[in-house]
Amino acid sequence: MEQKSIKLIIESKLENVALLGMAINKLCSLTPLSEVESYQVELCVVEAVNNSIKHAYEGKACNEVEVVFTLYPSKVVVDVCDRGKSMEQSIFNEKQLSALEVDPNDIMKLSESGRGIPIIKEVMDSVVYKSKEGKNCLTMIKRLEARGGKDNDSI
Amino acid sequence: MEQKSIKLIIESKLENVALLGMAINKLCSLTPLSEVESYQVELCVVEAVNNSIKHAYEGKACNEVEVVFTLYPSKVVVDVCDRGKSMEQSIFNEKQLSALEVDPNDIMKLSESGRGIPIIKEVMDSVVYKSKEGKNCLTMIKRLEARGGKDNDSI
Amino acid sequence: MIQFETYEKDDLLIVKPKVKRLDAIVAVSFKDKITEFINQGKKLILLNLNDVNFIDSSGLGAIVTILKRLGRDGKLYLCYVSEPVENMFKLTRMDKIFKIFDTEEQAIQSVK
Amino acid sequence: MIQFETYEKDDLLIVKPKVKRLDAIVAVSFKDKITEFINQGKKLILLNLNDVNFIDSSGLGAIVTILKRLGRDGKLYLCYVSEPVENMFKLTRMDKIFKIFDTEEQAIQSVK
Ligand SMILES: Nc1ncnc2c1ncn2[C@@H]1O[C@H](COP(=O)(O)OP(=O)(O)O)[C@@H](O)[C@H]1O
Ligand SMILES: Nc1ncnc2c1ncn2[C@@H]1O[C@H](COP(=O)(O)OP(=O)(O)O)[C@@H](O)[C@H]1O
Repeated sequence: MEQKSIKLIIESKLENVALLGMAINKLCSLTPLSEVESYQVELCVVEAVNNSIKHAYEGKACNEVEVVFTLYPSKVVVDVCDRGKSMEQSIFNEKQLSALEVDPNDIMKLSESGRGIPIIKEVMDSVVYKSKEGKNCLTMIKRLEARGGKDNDSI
Repeated sequence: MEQKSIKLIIESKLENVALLGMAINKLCSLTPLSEVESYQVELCVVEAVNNSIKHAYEGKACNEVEVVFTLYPSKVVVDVCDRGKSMEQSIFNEKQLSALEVDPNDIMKLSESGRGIPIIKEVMDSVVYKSKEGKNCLTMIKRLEARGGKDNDSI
Repeated sequence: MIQFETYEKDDLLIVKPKVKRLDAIVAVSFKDKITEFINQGKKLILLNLNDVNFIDSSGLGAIVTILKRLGRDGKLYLCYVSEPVENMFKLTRMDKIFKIFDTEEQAIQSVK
Repeated sequence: MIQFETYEKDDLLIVKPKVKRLDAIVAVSFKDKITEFINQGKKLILLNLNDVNFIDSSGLGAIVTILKRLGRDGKLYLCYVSEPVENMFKLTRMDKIFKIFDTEEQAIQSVK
Protein backbone atom coordinates (compact mmCIF):
# COMPACT_ATOMS: atom_id res chain seq x y z
CA MET A 1 0.00 0.00 0.00
CA GLU A 2 1.17 3.45 -0.84
CA GLN A 3 1.16 6.12 1.83
CA LYS A 4 -1.74 8.54 2.02
CA SER A 5 -1.40 12.04 3.28
CA ILE A 6 -3.47 15.13 3.98
CA LYS A 7 -2.50 18.55 5.26
CA LEU A 8 -4.91 20.50 7.47
CA ILE A 9 -4.40 24.18 8.15
CA ILE A 10 -6.20 26.49 10.54
CA GLU A 11 -5.79 30.08 11.55
CA SER A 12 -4.39 30.30 15.07
CA LYS A 13 -7.68 30.65 16.92
CA LEU A 14 -8.95 28.21 19.53
CA GLU A 15 -12.35 28.29 17.77
CA ASN A 16 -10.85 26.27 14.92
CA VAL A 17 -9.19 23.56 16.98
CA ALA A 18 -12.29 21.35 17.26
CA LEU A 19 -12.49 21.18 13.44
CA LEU A 20 -8.95 19.83 13.32
CA GLY A 21 -9.54 17.41 16.15
CA MET A 22 -12.67 15.97 14.63
CA ALA A 23 -11.09 15.60 11.20
CA ILE A 24 -8.09 13.79 12.71
CA ASN A 25 -10.35 11.51 14.72
CA LYS A 26 -12.26 10.54 11.58
CA LEU A 27 -9.05 9.97 9.62
CA CYS A 28 -8.02 7.48 12.29
CA SER A 29 -10.98 5.34 11.31
CA LEU A 30 -8.94 4.44 8.21
CA THR A 31 -6.50 2.69 10.53
CA PRO A 32 -6.83 -0.35 12.77
CA LEU A 33 -6.85 1.96 15.81
CA SER A 34 -9.73 1.44 18.22
CA GLU A 35 -12.21 4.19 19.05
CA VAL A 36 -10.44 5.04 22.29
CA GLU A 37 -7.06 5.06 20.55
CA SER A 38 -8.43 7.34 17.83
CA TYR A 39 -9.67 9.64 20.56
CA GLN A 40 -6.18 9.60 22.09
CA VAL A 41 -4.61 10.59 18.78
CA GLU A 42 -7.18 13.39 18.44
CA LEU A 43 -6.32 14.47 22.00
CA CYS A 44 -2.60 14.63 21.24
CA VAL A 45 -3.20 16.70 18.12
CA VAL A 46 -5.50 19.06 20.02
CA GLU A 47 -2.87 19.42 22.79
CA ALA A 48 -0.12 20.17 20.27
CA VAL A 49 -2.26 22.64 18.32
CA ASN A 50 -3.39 24.39 21.53
CA ASN A 51 0.28 24.72 22.48
CA SER A 52 1.13 26.27 19.12
CA ILE A 53 -1.69 28.78 19.53
CA LYS A 54 -1.17 29.55 23.23
CA HIS A 55 2.60 29.39 23.51
CA ALA A 56 4.20 29.71 20.07
CA TYR A 57 1.78 32.43 18.89
CA GLU A 58 0.99 33.67 22.40
CA GLY A 59 -2.71 33.58 21.66
CA LYS A 60 -2.51 35.84 18.61
CA ALA A 61 -4.77 35.11 15.66
CA CYS A 62 -3.82 35.57 11.98
CA ASN A 63 -1.11 32.91 12.08
CA GLU A 64 -1.25 29.41 10.71
CA VAL A 65 -1.04 26.04 12.42
CA GLU A 66 -0.41 23.22 10.01
CA VAL A 67 -1.12 19.57 10.68
CA VAL A 68 0.04 16.83 8.33
CA PHE A 69 -1.55 13.42 8.79
CA THR A 70 0.24 10.61 6.97
CA LEU A 71 -0.90 7.04 6.95
CA TYR A 72 1.66 4.28 6.36
CA PRO A 73 0.91 0.57 6.46
CA SER A 74 2.43 0.25 9.92
CA LYS A 75 2.14 3.69 11.48
CA VAL A 76 0.37 7.03 11.58
CA VAL A 77 2.59 10.10 11.56
CA VAL A 78 1.17 13.47 12.58
CA ASP A 79 3.21 16.67 12.33
CA VAL A 80 1.97 19.81 14.04
CA CYS A 81 3.85 22.89 12.84
CA ASP A 82 3.85 26.59 13.56
CA ARG A 83 6.05 29.57 12.74
CA GLY A 84 5.87 31.22 16.15
CA LYS A 85 8.19 31.34 19.15
CA SER A 86 9.92 28.01 19.35
CA MET A 87 9.95 25.90 22.47
CA GLU A 88 13.26 25.33 24.22
CA GLN A 89 14.38 21.78 23.69
CA SER A 90 15.09 21.49 27.43
CA ILE A 91 11.46 22.26 28.30
CA PHE A 92 10.35 19.64 25.84
CA ASN A 93 12.78 17.09 27.26
CA GLU A 94 11.96 17.82 30.89
CA LYS A 95 8.27 17.18 30.43
CA GLN A 96 8.20 13.54 31.36
CA LEU A 97 5.44 11.09 32.07
CA SER A 98 6.17 11.55 35.78
CA ALA A 99 4.42 14.92 35.45
CA LEU A 100 1.20 12.90 35.27
CA GLU A 101 1.72 11.26 38.67
CA VAL A 102 -0.59 12.41 41.44
CA ASP A 103 -0.86 12.13 45.19
CA PRO A 104 -4.51 11.37 46.00
CA ASN A 105 -3.85 12.44 49.59
CA ASP A 106 -2.82 15.96 48.71
CA ILE A 107 -5.16 17.39 46.17
CA MET A 108 -3.99 20.93 46.89
CA LYS A 109 -0.71 20.03 45.23
CA LEU A 110 -2.37 18.88 41.99
CA SER A 111 -1.16 20.83 39.04
CA GLU A 112 -3.74 22.82 37.10
CA SER A 113 -1.78 22.72 33.84
CA GLY A 114 1.35 21.30 32.25
CA ARG A 115 -0.15 17.99 31.15
CA GLY A 116 -0.16 18.57 27.38
CA ILE A 117 3.29 17.30 26.44
CA PRO A 118 3.27 14.49 29.03
CA ILE A 119 -0.03 13.21 27.60
CA ILE A 120 1.44 13.27 24.10
CA LYS A 121 4.52 11.37 25.28
CA GLU A 122 2.32 8.81 27.03
CA VAL A 123 0.03 8.14 24.08
CA MET A 124 2.45 8.26 21.18
CA ASP A 125 5.22 5.78 20.39
CA SER A 126 7.62 8.51 19.35
CA VAL A 127 7.57 12.30 19.76
CA VAL A 128 10.19 14.66 18.34
CA TYR A 129 10.26 18.47 18.42
CA LYS A 130 12.36 20.36 15.88
CA SER A 131 12.79 23.97 14.85
CA LYS A 132 14.30 24.84 11.50
CA GLU A 133 14.29 28.09 9.55
CA GLY A 134 11.54 29.58 11.66
CA LYS A 135 9.28 26.54 11.39
CA ASN A 136 8.64 24.46 14.51
CA CYS A 137 7.32 20.94 14.13
CA LEU A 138 6.20 18.40 16.65
CA THR A 139 6.28 15.00 14.98
CA MET A 140 4.22 12.29 16.64
CA ILE A 141 4.20 8.65 15.62
CA LYS A 142 1.66 6.02 16.56
CA ARG A 143 2.51 2.49 15.49
CA LEU A 144 -0.23 0.34 14.04
CA GLU A 145 1.51 -3.03 14.27
CA ALA A 146 3.64 -4.61 16.95
CA ARG A 147 2.32 -1.97 19.26
CA GLY A 148 3.47 -3.76 22.39
CA GLY A 149 6.25 -1.48 23.52
CA LYS A 150 7.27 2.13 23.15
CA ASP A 151 10.36 2.91 21.18
CA ASN A 152 12.26 5.89 19.97
CA ASP A 153 12.28 5.07 16.28
CA SER A 154 12.98 7.98 14.07
CA ILE A 155 10.70 8.41 11.07
CA MET B 1 -21.17 32.81 16.58
CA GLU B 2 -17.97 33.49 14.80
CA GLN B 3 -17.16 31.57 11.65
CA LYS B 4 -14.87 28.58 11.86
CA SER B 5 -12.66 27.50 9.05
CA ILE B 6 -10.19 24.80 8.10
CA LYS B 7 -8.13 24.27 4.98
CA LEU B 8 -7.37 20.75 3.78
CA ILE B 9 -4.70 20.08 1.18
CA ILE B 10 -3.81 16.90 -0.65
CA GLU B 11 -1.40 16.00 -3.38
CA SER B 12 -3.24 15.34 -6.63
CA LYS B 13 -3.55 11.57 -6.29
CA LEU B 14 -6.83 9.68 -6.16
CA GLU B 15 -5.43 7.71 -3.20
CA ASN B 16 -5.77 10.81 -1.04
CA VAL B 17 -9.35 11.71 -1.93
CA ALA B 18 -10.98 9.42 0.63
CA LEU B 19 -9.08 11.23 3.41
CA LEU B 20 -10.55 14.52 2.29
CA GLY B 21 -14.02 13.07 1.91
CA MET B 22 -14.05 11.52 5.35
CA ALA B 23 -12.72 14.65 7.00
CA ILE B 24 -15.40 16.77 5.31
CA ASN B 25 -18.11 14.32 6.31
CA LYS B 26 -17.03 14.52 9.94
CA LEU B 27 -16.84 18.30 9.87
CA CYS B 28 -20.48 18.32 8.74
CA SER B 29 -21.39 16.76 12.08
CA LEU B 30 -20.75 20.22 13.55
CA THR B 31 -23.74 21.47 11.55
CA PRO B 32 -27.45 20.64 11.75
CA LEU B 33 -27.12 18.63 8.52
CA SER B 34 -28.49 15.09 8.67
CA GLU B 35 -26.33 12.05 8.04
CA VAL B 36 -27.53 11.71 4.47
CA GLU B 37 -27.01 15.43 3.84
CA SER B 38 -23.48 15.19 5.27
CA TYR B 39 -22.85 12.30 2.91
CA GLN B 40 -24.12 14.45 0.04
CA VAL B 41 -21.73 17.25 0.95
CA GLU B 42 -18.89 14.71 1.13
CA LEU B 43 -19.96 13.40 -2.28
CA CYS B 44 -19.88 16.88 -3.83
CA VAL B 45 -16.42 17.54 -2.44
CA VAL B 46 -15.17 14.17 -3.70
CA GLU B 47 -16.64 14.89 -7.16
CA ALA B 48 -15.01 18.32 -7.30
CA VAL B 49 -11.65 17.02 -6.08
CA ASN B 50 -11.75 14.09 -8.54
CA ASN B 51 -12.41 16.63 -11.31
CA SER B 52 -9.43 18.73 -10.27
CA ILE B 53 -7.21 15.64 -10.32
CA LYS B 54 -8.59 14.05 -13.49
CA HIS B 55 -9.31 17.10 -15.61
CA ALA B 56 -7.41 20.12 -14.29
CA TYR B 57 -4.22 18.14 -13.58
CA GLU B 58 -4.94 15.44 -16.19
CA GLY B 59 -4.20 12.74 -13.64
CA LYS B 60 -0.71 13.99 -12.83
CA ALA B 61 0.51 13.75 -9.25
CA CYS B 62 2.74 16.33 -7.50
CA ASN B 63 0.13 19.09 -7.67
CA GLU B 64 -2.07 20.36 -4.88
CA VAL B 65 -5.81 20.35 -4.45
CA GLU B 66 -6.97 22.68 -1.72
CA VAL B 67 -10.31 22.47 0.05
CA VAL B 68 -11.50 25.18 2.41
CA PHE B 69 -14.40 24.31 4.68
CA THR B 70 -16.01 27.29 6.38
CA LEU B 71 -18.86 27.07 8.81
CA TYR B 72 -21.16 30.06 9.24
CA PRO B 73 -24.25 30.13 11.44
CA SER B 74 -26.52 29.71 8.44
CA LYS B 75 -24.42 27.99 5.81
CA VAL B 76 -21.48 25.79 4.99
CA VAL B 77 -19.16 27.04 2.27
CA VAL B 78 -16.69 24.67 0.63
CA ASP B 79 -14.13 25.85 -1.90
CA VAL B 80 -12.26 23.31 -4.00
CA CYS B 81 -9.28 24.86 -5.73
CA ASP B 82 -6.55 23.76 -8.10
CA ARG B 83 -3.87 25.40 -10.23
CA GLY B 84 -4.29 23.20 -13.29
CA LYS B 85 -6.04 23.62 -16.62
CA SER B 86 -9.15 25.63 -15.99
CA MET B 87 -12.59 24.48 -17.06
CA GLU B 88 -14.37 26.49 -19.72
CA GLN B 89 -17.22 28.40 -18.17
CA SER B 90 -19.52 27.17 -20.94
CA ILE B 91 -18.89 23.51 -19.99
CA PHE B 92 -19.66 24.37 -16.39
CA ASN B 93 -22.85 26.17 -17.35
CA GLU B 94 -24.05 23.51 -19.77
CA LYS B 95 -23.90 20.77 -17.15
CA GLN B 96 -27.44 20.98 -15.93
CA LEU B 97 -29.54 18.79 -13.68
CA SER B 98 -31.20 17.44 -16.83
CA ALA B 99 -28.00 15.46 -17.38
CA LEU B 100 -29.21 13.27 -14.52
CA GLU B 101 -32.45 12.30 -16.27
CA VAL B 102 -32.66 8.71 -17.51
CA ASP B 103 -34.85 6.63 -19.78
CA PRO B 104 -35.48 3.31 -17.99
CA ASN B 105 -36.54 1.83 -21.32
CA ASP B 106 -33.27 2.42 -23.05
CA ILE B 107 -30.42 1.48 -20.79
CA MET B 108 -27.97 1.37 -23.69
CA LYS B 109 -28.26 5.15 -23.87
CA LEU B 110 -27.32 5.64 -20.20
CA SER B 111 -24.27 7.78 -19.83
CA GLU B 112 -21.26 6.20 -18.13
CA SER B 113 -19.86 9.53 -16.94
CA GLY B 114 -20.60 13.22 -16.80
CA ARG B 115 -22.61 13.22 -13.58
CA GLY B 116 -20.11 15.00 -11.31
CA ILE B 117 -21.10 18.61 -11.86
CA PRO B 118 -24.83 17.85 -12.18
CA ILE B 119 -24.74 16.07 -8.80
CA ILE B 120 -23.02 19.07 -7.24
CA LYS B 121 -25.61 21.43 -8.72
CA GLU B 122 -28.41 19.20 -7.46
CA VAL B 123 -27.14 18.93 -3.89
CA MET B 124 -25.79 22.42 -3.27
CA ASP B 125 -27.77 25.63 -2.95
CA SER B 126 -25.22 27.61 -4.91
CA VAL B 127 -22.27 26.60 -7.07
CA VAL B 128 -19.85 29.04 -8.70
CA TYR B 129 -16.70 28.29 -10.70
CA LYS B 130 -14.02 30.97 -11.06
CA SER B 131 -10.49 31.13 -12.42
CA LYS B 132 -8.18 33.91 -11.39
CA GLU B 133 -4.42 34.24 -11.71
CA GLY B 134 -3.96 30.56 -12.43
CA LYS B 135 -6.09 29.43 -9.50
CA ASN B 136 -9.41 27.71 -10.22
CA CYS B 137 -12.00 27.51 -7.49
CA LEU B 138 -15.35 25.81 -7.32
CA THR B 139 -17.32 27.42 -4.51
CA MET B 140 -20.22 25.39 -3.15
CA ILE B 141 -22.72 26.62 -0.60
CA LYS B 142 -25.13 24.55 1.42
CA ARG B 143 -27.61 26.51 3.50
CA LEU B 144 -28.32 25.40 7.04
CA GLU B 145 -31.46 27.43 7.66
CA ALA B 146 -34.49 28.18 5.54
CA ARG B 147 -33.35 25.33 3.36
CA GLY B 148 -36.68 25.07 1.55
CA GLY B 149 -35.68 26.39 -1.84
CA LYS B 150 -32.59 26.71 -3.96
CA ASP B 151 -31.29 30.16 -4.68
CA ASN B 152 -28.36 31.79 -6.39
CA ASP B 153 -27.09 33.84 -3.49
CA SER B 154 -23.56 34.94 -3.80
CA ILE B 155 -21.37 34.41 -0.78
CA MET C 1 -6.65 -4.06 -6.74
CA ILE C 2 -10.25 -4.45 -5.67
CA GLN C 3 -11.08 -7.64 -3.78
CA PHE C 4 -14.29 -9.57 -4.34
CA GLU C 5 -16.15 -12.38 -2.72
CA THR C 6 -18.02 -14.30 -5.42
CA TYR C 7 -20.21 -17.37 -5.51
CA GLU C 8 -22.80 -18.87 -7.81
CA LYS C 9 -26.35 -19.89 -7.08
CA ASP C 10 -27.81 -21.64 -10.11
CA ASP C 11 -27.38 -19.14 -12.97
CA LEU C 12 -26.89 -16.18 -10.66
CA LEU C 13 -23.40 -14.85 -9.97
CA ILE C 14 -23.22 -13.07 -6.64
CA VAL C 15 -20.42 -10.55 -6.36
CA LYS C 16 -19.54 -8.78 -3.13
CA PRO C 17 -16.89 -6.07 -3.54
CA LYS C 18 -14.76 -5.93 -0.38
CA VAL C 19 -14.42 -2.15 -0.29
CA LYS C 20 -15.95 0.59 1.80
CA ARG C 21 -15.72 3.15 -0.96
CA LEU C 22 -16.69 2.44 -4.54
CA ASP C 23 -14.91 5.47 -5.92
CA ALA C 24 -12.60 6.71 -8.66
CA ILE C 25 -9.68 4.74 -7.32
CA VAL C 26 -11.35 1.34 -7.65
CA ALA C 27 -13.87 2.03 -10.44
CA VAL C 28 -11.71 0.78 -13.29
CA SER C 29 -10.56 -2.47 -11.70
CA PHE C 30 -14.13 -3.00 -10.50
CA LYS C 31 -15.64 -2.86 -13.96
CA ASP C 32 -12.75 -4.75 -15.56
CA LYS C 33 -13.10 -7.62 -13.14
CA ILE C 34 -16.86 -7.90 -13.61
CA THR C 35 -16.46 -7.60 -17.36
CA GLU C 36 -14.31 -10.74 -17.17
CA PHE C 37 -17.23 -12.58 -15.59
CA ILE C 38 -19.54 -11.30 -18.33
CA ASN C 39 -17.07 -12.42 -20.98
CA GLN C 40 -17.10 -15.86 -19.35
CA GLY C 41 -20.79 -15.97 -20.16
CA LYS C 42 -22.44 -14.82 -16.92
CA LYS C 43 -25.76 -13.17 -17.64
CA LEU C 44 -27.31 -12.70 -14.20
CA ILE C 45 -25.30 -10.75 -11.67
CA LEU C 46 -26.22 -9.73 -8.14
CA LEU C 47 -24.03 -7.04 -6.60
CA ASN C 48 -23.95 -7.34 -2.82
CA LEU C 49 -23.06 -3.84 -1.63
CA ASN C 50 -22.99 -4.73 2.05
CA ASP C 51 -19.46 -3.43 2.62
CA VAL C 52 -19.89 -0.27 0.57
CA ASN C 53 -20.80 2.89 2.47
CA PHE C 54 -19.77 5.47 -0.10
CA ILE C 55 -20.15 5.64 -3.85
CA ASP C 56 -19.24 8.50 -6.16
CA SER C 57 -20.06 9.16 -9.83
CA SER C 58 -17.08 7.05 -10.96
CA GLY C 59 -18.34 4.04 -9.02
CA LEU C 60 -21.83 4.65 -10.32
CA GLY C 61 -20.47 4.98 -13.86
CA ALA C 62 -18.75 1.61 -13.44
CA ILE C 63 -22.05 -0.01 -12.48
CA VAL C 64 -23.71 1.57 -15.53
CA THR C 65 -20.92 0.18 -17.72
CA ILE C 66 -21.53 -3.29 -16.29
CA LEU C 67 -25.25 -2.94 -16.89
CA LYS C 68 -24.64 -2.03 -20.52
CA ARG C 69 -22.09 -4.80 -21.05
CA LEU C 70 -24.61 -7.31 -19.74
CA GLY C 71 -26.80 -6.11 -22.58
CA ARG C 72 -30.45 -6.84 -23.22
CA ASP C 73 -30.40 -10.53 -22.33
CA GLY C 74 -28.48 -10.01 -19.09
CA LYS C 75 -29.68 -8.72 -15.74
CA LEU C 76 -28.05 -6.78 -12.90
CA TYR C 77 -29.47 -6.80 -9.39
CA LEU C 78 -28.31 -5.04 -6.24
CA CYS C 79 -28.76 -5.80 -2.57
CA TYR C 80 -27.74 -4.54 0.87
CA VAL C 81 -27.68 -0.93 -0.30
CA SER C 82 -26.86 1.42 2.58
CA GLU C 83 -28.81 4.62 3.09
CA PRO C 84 -26.19 7.02 1.67
CA VAL C 85 -25.62 4.79 -1.35
CA GLU C 86 -29.36 4.51 -1.94
CA ASN C 87 -29.60 8.27 -1.71
CA MET C 88 -26.88 8.59 -4.35
CA PHE C 89 -28.91 6.28 -6.62
CA LYS C 90 -31.91 8.54 -6.12
CA LEU C 91 -29.91 11.68 -6.85
CA THR C 92 -28.82 10.16 -10.15
CA ARG C 93 -32.24 8.57 -10.92
CA MET C 94 -30.59 5.16 -10.87
CA ASP C 95 -33.32 3.94 -8.54
CA LYS C 96 -35.41 3.80 -11.74
CA ILE C 97 -32.82 1.62 -13.47
CA PHE C 98 -31.44 -0.84 -10.94
CA LYS C 99 -33.48 -3.54 -9.34
CA ILE C 100 -32.61 -3.27 -5.65
CA PHE C 101 -33.38 -5.98 -3.10
CA ASP C 102 -33.09 -5.69 0.65
CA THR C 103 -31.27 -8.99 1.10
CA GLU C 104 -29.36 -11.54 -0.93
CA GLU C 105 -32.05 -14.15 -0.21
CA GLN C 106 -34.82 -11.97 -1.59
CA ALA C 107 -32.85 -11.39 -4.76
CA ILE C 108 -32.15 -15.11 -5.15
CA GLN C 109 -35.82 -15.99 -4.56
CA SER C 110 -37.08 -13.53 -7.10
CA VAL C 111 -34.61 -14.58 -9.79
CA LYS C 112 -35.55 -18.26 -9.51
CA MET D 1 -20.09 31.39 26.78
CA ILE D 2 -20.60 27.93 28.19
CA GLN D 3 -24.18 26.93 28.98
CA PHE D 4 -25.13 24.91 32.06
CA GLU D 5 -28.13 23.10 33.37
CA THR D 6 -28.07 23.28 37.16
CA TYR D 7 -30.32 22.10 39.94
CA GLU D 8 -30.04 21.39 43.63
CA LYS D 9 -30.85 18.23 45.54
CA ASP D 10 -30.52 18.89 49.26
CA ASP D 11 -26.97 20.17 49.70
CA LEU D 12 -25.78 18.81 46.39
CA LEU D 13 -25.46 21.15 43.39
CA ILE D 14 -25.77 19.27 40.13
CA VAL D 15 -24.14 20.98 37.18
CA LYS D 16 -24.49 19.75 33.62
CA PRO D 17 -22.33 21.60 31.11
CA LYS D 18 -24.13 21.77 27.75
CA VAL D 19 -21.07 21.27 25.59
CA LYS D 20 -19.71 18.37 23.59
CA ARG D 21 -16.12 19.43 24.04
CA LEU D 22 -14.68 20.57 27.36
CA ASP D 23 -11.62 22.15 25.80
CA ALA D 24 -9.40 25.22 25.80
CA ILE D 25 -12.12 27.39 24.35
CA VAL D 26 -14.59 26.84 27.19
CA ALA D 27 -12.23 25.99 30.06
CA VAL D 28 -12.00 29.52 31.50
CA SER D 29 -15.71 30.32 31.46
CA PHE D 30 -16.35 26.82 32.81
CA LYS D 31 -14.21 27.27 35.89
CA ASP D 32 -15.29 30.89 36.41
CA LYS D 33 -18.93 29.94 36.41
CA ILE D 34 -18.48 27.09 38.85
CA THR D 35 -16.26 29.25 41.04
CA GLU D 36 -19.25 31.59 41.36
CA PHE D 37 -21.29 28.72 42.78
CA ILE D 38 -18.47 27.89 45.20
CA ASN D 39 -18.28 31.52 46.27
CA GLN D 40 -22.02 31.38 46.94
CA GLY D 41 -21.24 28.69 49.50
CA LYS D 42 -21.82 25.46 47.59
CA LYS D 43 -19.65 22.69 49.00
CA LEU D 44 -20.92 19.55 47.25
CA ILE D 45 -20.88 19.58 43.47
CA LEU D 46 -21.82 16.83 41.04
CA LEU D 47 -20.65 17.35 37.46
CA ASN D 48 -22.93 15.57 35.00
CA LEU D 49 -20.73 15.02 31.94
CA ASN D 50 -23.46 13.39 29.87
CA ASP D 51 -23.10 15.81 26.93
CA VAL D 52 -19.29 15.85 26.96
CA ASN D 53 -17.57 13.48 24.54
CA PHE D 54 -14.15 15.15 24.43
CA ILE D 55 -11.96 16.69 27.10
CA ASP D 56 -8.44 18.04 26.73
CA SER D 57 -5.84 19.05 29.32
CA SER D 58 -7.36 22.55 29.57
CA GLY D 59 -10.75 21.11 30.45
CA LEU D 60 -9.14 18.72 32.88
CA GLY D 61 -7.14 21.59 34.38
CA ALA D 62 -10.38 23.50 34.91
CA ILE D 63 -11.86 20.56 36.82
CA VAL D 64 -8.71 20.39 38.97
CA THR D 65 -9.04 24.11 39.70
CA ILE D 66 -12.63 23.59 40.80
CA LEU D 67 -11.57 20.69 43.01
CA LYS D 68 -8.95 22.84 44.69
CA ARG D 69 -11.30 25.80 45.11
CA LEU D 70 -13.78 23.53 46.83
CA GLY D 71 -10.99 22.86 49.31
CA ARG D 72 -10.81 20.27 52.04
CA ASP D 73 -14.38 20.62 53.28
CA GLY D 74 -15.89 20.48 49.82
CA LYS D 75 -16.48 17.51 47.52
CA LEU D 76 -16.58 17.09 43.74
CA TYR D 77 -18.31 14.12 42.11
CA LEU D 78 -18.66 13.17 38.46
CA CYS D 79 -21.20 11.10 36.61
CA TYR D 80 -22.10 9.96 33.09
CA VAL D 81 -18.47 9.89 32.03
CA SER D 82 -18.14 8.65 28.43
CA GLU D 83 -15.48 6.11 27.50
CA PRO D 84 -13.03 8.54 25.85
CA VAL D 85 -13.36 10.99 28.73
CA GLU D 86 -12.84 8.21 31.26
CA ASN D 87 -9.78 7.12 29.32
CA MET D 88 -8.42 10.66 29.51
CA PHE D 89 -8.91 10.58 33.30
CA LYS D 90 -6.91 7.36 33.40
CA LEU D 91 -4.13 8.77 31.23
CA THR D 92 -3.79 11.65 33.67
CA ARG D 93 -4.28 9.48 36.81
CA MET D 94 -7.37 11.53 37.64
CA ASP D 95 -9.30 8.31 38.13
CA LYS D 96 -7.47 8.18 41.47
CA ILE D 97 -8.68 11.66 42.38
CA PHE D 98 -12.26 12.06 41.18
CA LYS D 99 -15.13 10.06 42.55
CA ILE D 100 -16.97 8.89 39.44
CA PHE D 101 -20.53 7.51 39.50
CA ASP D 102 -22.32 5.81 36.64
CA THR D 103 -25.54 7.77 37.05
CA GLU D 104 -26.81 10.92 38.71
CA GLU D 105 -29.07 8.81 40.95
CA GLN D 106 -26.17 6.74 42.26
CA ALA D 107 -24.22 9.87 43.08
CA ILE D 108 -27.22 11.40 44.87
CA GLN D 109 -27.85 8.21 46.86
CA SER D 110 -24.26 7.92 47.98
CA VAL D 111 -23.99 11.56 49.05
CA LYS D 112 -27.11 11.40 51.23
N1 LIG E 1 4.39 24.71 20.65
C1 LIG E 1 5.02 25.32 21.67
N2 LIG E 1 5.74 26.44 21.44
C2 LIG E 1 6.37 27.05 22.46
N3 LIG E 1 6.34 26.64 23.74
C3 LIG E 1 5.64 25.52 24.03
C4 LIG E 1 4.97 24.82 23.01
N4 LIG E 1 4.37 23.75 23.59
C5 LIG E 1 4.68 23.79 24.89
N5 LIG E 1 5.46 24.85 25.18
C6 LIG E 1 5.99 25.18 26.52
O1 LIG E 1 5.99 24.00 27.29
C7 LIG E 1 5.19 24.15 28.47
C8 LIG E 1 4.47 22.85 28.78
O2 LIG E 1 3.49 22.57 27.83
P1 LIG E 1 2.32 21.56 28.17
O3 LIG E 1 2.91 20.32 28.73
O4 LIG E 1 1.50 21.37 26.94
O5 LIG E 1 1.45 22.24 29.29
P2 LIG E 1 0.66 23.64 29.31
O6 LIG E 1 0.43 24.04 27.91
O7 LIG E 1 -0.56 23.32 30.07
O8 LIG E 1 1.57 24.61 30.04
C9 LIG E 1 4.26 25.32 28.16
O9 LIG E 1 3.81 25.97 29.32
C10 LIG E 1 5.14 26.19 27.28
O10 LIG E 1 6.00 26.98 28.06
N1 LIG F 1 -11.95 20.99 -12.24
C1 LIG F 1 -12.05 20.87 -13.59
N2 LIG F 1 -11.08 21.35 -14.38
C2 LIG F 1 -11.17 21.24 -15.71
N3 LIG F 1 -12.20 20.67 -16.35
C3 LIG F 1 -13.20 20.17 -15.64
C4 LIG F 1 -13.17 20.24 -14.21
N4 LIG F 1 -14.31 19.67 -13.76
C5 LIG F 1 -14.99 19.25 -14.82
N5 LIG F 1 -14.35 19.54 -15.97
C6 LIG F 1 -14.85 19.26 -17.34
O1 LIG F 1 -16.26 19.10 -17.25
C7 LIG F 1 -16.66 17.80 -17.71
C8 LIG F 1 -17.83 17.29 -16.88
O2 LIG F 1 -17.44 17.01 -15.57
P1 LIG F 1 -18.33 16.06 -14.66
O3 LIG F 1 -19.74 16.52 -14.74
O4 LIG F 1 -17.74 16.04 -13.29
O5 LIG F 1 -18.25 14.62 -15.31
P2 LIG F 1 -16.99 13.68 -15.61
O6 LIG F 1 -15.87 14.11 -14.72
O7 LIG F 1 -17.51 12.32 -15.30
O8 LIG F 1 -16.67 13.88 -17.07
C9 LIG F 1 -15.42 16.94 -17.59
O9 LIG F 1 -15.41 15.85 -18.48
C10 LIG F 1 -14.31 17.95 -17.89
O10 LIG F 1 -14.16 18.12 -19.30
